[in-house]
Amino acid sequence: MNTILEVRDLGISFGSNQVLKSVSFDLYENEILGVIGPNGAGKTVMLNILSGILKPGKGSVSFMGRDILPMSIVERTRLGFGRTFQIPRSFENMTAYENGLIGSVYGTGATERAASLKVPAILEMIGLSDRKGVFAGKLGLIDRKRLEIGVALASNPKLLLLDEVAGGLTESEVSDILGIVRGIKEAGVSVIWIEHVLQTMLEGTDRVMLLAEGRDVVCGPPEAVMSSKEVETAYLGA
Amino acid sequence: MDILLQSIVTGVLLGGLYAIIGVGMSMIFGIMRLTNIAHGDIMILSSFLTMFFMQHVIGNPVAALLLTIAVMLVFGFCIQHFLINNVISKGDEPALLVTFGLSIIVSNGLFLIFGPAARGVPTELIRTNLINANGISVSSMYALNFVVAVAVIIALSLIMGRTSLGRGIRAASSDTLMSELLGVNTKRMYVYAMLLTVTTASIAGMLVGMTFTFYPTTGTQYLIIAFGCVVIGGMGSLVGTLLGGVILGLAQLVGASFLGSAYQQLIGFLVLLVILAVRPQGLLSKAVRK
Amino acid sequence: MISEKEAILTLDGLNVSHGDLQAIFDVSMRFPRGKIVSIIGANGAGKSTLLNTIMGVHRPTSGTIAFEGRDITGARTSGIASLGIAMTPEGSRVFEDMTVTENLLMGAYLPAAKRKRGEQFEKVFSMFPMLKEKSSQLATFLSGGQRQMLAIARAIMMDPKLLICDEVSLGLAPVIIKDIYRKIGEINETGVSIILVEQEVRRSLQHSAYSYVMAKGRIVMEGASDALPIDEVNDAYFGINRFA
Amino acid sequence: MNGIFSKGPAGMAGPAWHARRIAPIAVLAVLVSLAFWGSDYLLSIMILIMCYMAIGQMWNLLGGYAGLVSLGQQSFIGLGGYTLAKITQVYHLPVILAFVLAAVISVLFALLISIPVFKMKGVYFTIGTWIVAECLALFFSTWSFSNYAQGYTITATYAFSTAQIYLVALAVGVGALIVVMAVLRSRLGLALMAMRDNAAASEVRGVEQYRTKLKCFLISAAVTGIAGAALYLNQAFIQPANAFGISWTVSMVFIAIIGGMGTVEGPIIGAVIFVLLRQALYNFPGISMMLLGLIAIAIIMIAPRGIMGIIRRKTQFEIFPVRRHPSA
Repeated sequence: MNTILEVRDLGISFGSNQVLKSVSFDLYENEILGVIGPNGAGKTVMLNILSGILKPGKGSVSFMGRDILPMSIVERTRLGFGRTFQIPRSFENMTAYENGLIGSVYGTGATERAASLKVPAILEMIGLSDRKGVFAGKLGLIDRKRLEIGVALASNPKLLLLDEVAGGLTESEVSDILGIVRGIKEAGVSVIWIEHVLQTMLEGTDRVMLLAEGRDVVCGPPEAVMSSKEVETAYLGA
Repeated sequence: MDILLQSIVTGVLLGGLYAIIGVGMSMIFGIMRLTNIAHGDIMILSSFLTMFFMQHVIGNPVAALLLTIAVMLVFGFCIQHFLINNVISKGDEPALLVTFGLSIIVSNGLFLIFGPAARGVPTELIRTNLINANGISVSSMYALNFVVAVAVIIALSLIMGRTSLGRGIRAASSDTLMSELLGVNTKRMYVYAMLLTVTTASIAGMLVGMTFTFYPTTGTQYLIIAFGCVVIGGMGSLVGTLLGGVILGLAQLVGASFLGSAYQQLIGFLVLLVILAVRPQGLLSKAVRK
Repeated sequence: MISEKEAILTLDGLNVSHGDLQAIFDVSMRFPRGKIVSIIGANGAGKSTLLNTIMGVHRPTSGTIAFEGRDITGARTSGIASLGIAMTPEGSRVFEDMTVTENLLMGAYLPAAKRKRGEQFEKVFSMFPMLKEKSSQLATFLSGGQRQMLAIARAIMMDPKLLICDEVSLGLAPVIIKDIYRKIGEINETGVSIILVEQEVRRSLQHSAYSYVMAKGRIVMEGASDALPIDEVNDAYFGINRFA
Repeated sequence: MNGIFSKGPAGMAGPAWHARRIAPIAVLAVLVSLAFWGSDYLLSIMILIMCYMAIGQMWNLLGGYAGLVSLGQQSFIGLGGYTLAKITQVYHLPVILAFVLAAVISVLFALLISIPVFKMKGVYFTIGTWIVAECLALFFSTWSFSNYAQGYTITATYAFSTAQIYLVALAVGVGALIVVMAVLRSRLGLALMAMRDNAAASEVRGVEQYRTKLKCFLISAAVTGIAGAALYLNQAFIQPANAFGISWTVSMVFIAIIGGMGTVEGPIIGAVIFVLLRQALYNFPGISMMLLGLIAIAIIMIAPRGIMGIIRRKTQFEIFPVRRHPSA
């Protein structure tokens, strides 16, 4: 299996607070890697470093053999990074369709005309084609989460970073999302998926990594990680 | 050489005046993250008030200043309580634009009442020299400006650093929710901060009125100077404001001594632009831009 | 069930929404005077929203909140605090650019607390001797555990009747967590009612007299902490049967 | 012109669609015909409305769409005015050349000052742009090339009738509107919409903040420079203190706020109110400005989206649609 993303000894501090101490892992091509860990373990911070919002204090990240740390957020997006946010950051005063256009036009450099041909298909894939003209701010939580994925997909990502896409959703909604993410993987995209709902991780990922107290504690097949002593300790206390 | 030395001395003293103009703006920015565009006009308003009180109510300048402060406190309370407090949580822009509207209202109001003529607060100090030796002269007024500026800035620093009121204001500014959880009414703290600000603006207004002539529209000119002190010194830092004022005053007068007095203001502004572009967080601030 | 009389804080039929999204559904709770009560729930269960609503940060769409029989629904946060409710929010939120002493003085900001300031300082310093040593240091130089202690001490300075601790153990080493819980126990022994909000099930049950379990904005389980079966709480906590 | 005004929502046909296509042409025809039957007084007011609408649109493009609250747009008014004065008065060249050069000089100057002012964020940018304008005012009053503080009387004005100047102003006003519409309907407009909604998220989606904002800054400089030339063609007299005075930007800000920031229709409404109110209180300039200040504050506090915001909330009414719709 080819490694698409190589993360080594990543660390970051805010003041005296060392949020990430040392995180290393590989992501393989066309793989869904789940990242779990209790609140404050540094999961979202890690995603923010990967997508360029935060600069790490130490460590290296290479994406398809290129060092991406010096790159800006926009450069990484153009290179093939897509991401969603825990609290959806859709453009609330724009319609679902316009949100898709942004992802396509500015994520790939396509013309608006080219994008207008592609976006409807993406809305179809995430199940929003009947709500194309609805303002994102008026969409319910599940639809906004879907839209986030759609906008990220519109930029033709090679790597998709998902931050708690299943949080706050009902079980049937979660299975919808699971279906969408599986479809994304089939289209050849690699995924890093952060989630609190462990059940979702068990079903939706190829491998799971536990992040606790700023370190990668265990990483392996979902069932093995979930039933490990380390997860029990991290979540329920020693 | 004497000309240069004279420029340095006058520049430093002028910087004191600039600092007291800027210190209120610095407070408001440091505490509410608000750039008060009306700051210059509020100051000129108090220049007019002091002049008016001295001419028509009471001749004693200190008494007139106290009356001015009293009026300005009411004014400050109103603008903070009724206007700014209601928009401060809606982002930077609305509050900025409210103070912009306020600036227009105050300057045009002054124009309507007092007309376009140049005015001054009468004083003998401007005509006398404290020191006059070896070709160096120090105007009594400039010396007074500097002394008062230093005194006001020390007093403000003490209030902010040592008193319960100052702690409350600082707390409200650094973490609104936490302060509320501790029982601090943060909106009220903002009002107190504005009251401190208009008090310093009143003092600055009187000094400016004694030192220079002023018009209803002069406020904007002093706003840029105030902004300059604040930016050079680092937004929100009181001692920095004094340093900012001195640097600005020095840049103007030393520059003018080389290029001619016509360029005095232009040089000051250019120095300010360069500093804004290179170190927007201020010279003294330790903050690093992200 | 706790009777109306025993309760220091009563929530009745609370519904809270953020815009179009409802976060709290018909929550009713009673917190007995002088006891430690824990609210357990995963991230996103609605605990923070609930606390913020109690403290007047959010306004409920319906329902009432009463403190010592007095309706405080929709009151201003500083007003609620002045009645005697102290909260240490998630992440300690000490004032970074103030010294430890100044932080504590901020705790004694309200007039009633200001009068008893000397006494409270003694109490706090004897409880947390570390703070006395570091009293003139800026809070920004404290470690995570020390900050949390300072946050609790600052709340004690308010001389509260009710102390709400939101996620005090977050990101701290086990030894320090143990220490903090011991202090909370001591505070409770001086007669202060306490609400502990936690993600960690076992610890919550261990340290409280009564527990509520929240999931997806609702109370899904409640009872005396020693009577709640830990496995069932765990299942409720994860919202579903965890490994099914 | 057609292309810009006629793109209705897809699938829209019938009377409404025709109205949308015909109405702007009809309005434009009436405005042009005004030059032949309007009284000089009416025309002189229309000149002001058109010019102020143009500069209001440009401030709105920055403040309402690009998140660049500038208090320094008077730099370009002054540069435009001085270009006109210099070209016609000193070099005796045709007026049309002055308009072209006004745009070119404004853009070049905007490019130059973008180096320092784009390093400034938020309110620093706001005041920084203002200081630039103040520097220009000071510099022009000490510069022999611009005839120091005396400035120029622009005699070229007297070669034109009021109706002719009106037609120039009309071209500037309508031109500004077309530019804004073209920007908002382009890729750039899409980026602006996203940036305004959520700047951080737009960056993650690939919108380059610096470049997007710079484009707007340059476009607005060009049009404001041209409008400055038109305003001074009408005013016939230029001096540094006036040309680079903050009161130009004061009017732009009021026009945008009162009409509705971030709407295309807003500056039109705002300019009409601004000019009419000022004209009605012509003999009491202080009072009209105070009144405008009060109205602006009231609008920020009560209806932050301005008059157009109120109309939109009630009726969904839109003359100049800039939204995207999927093709059927």
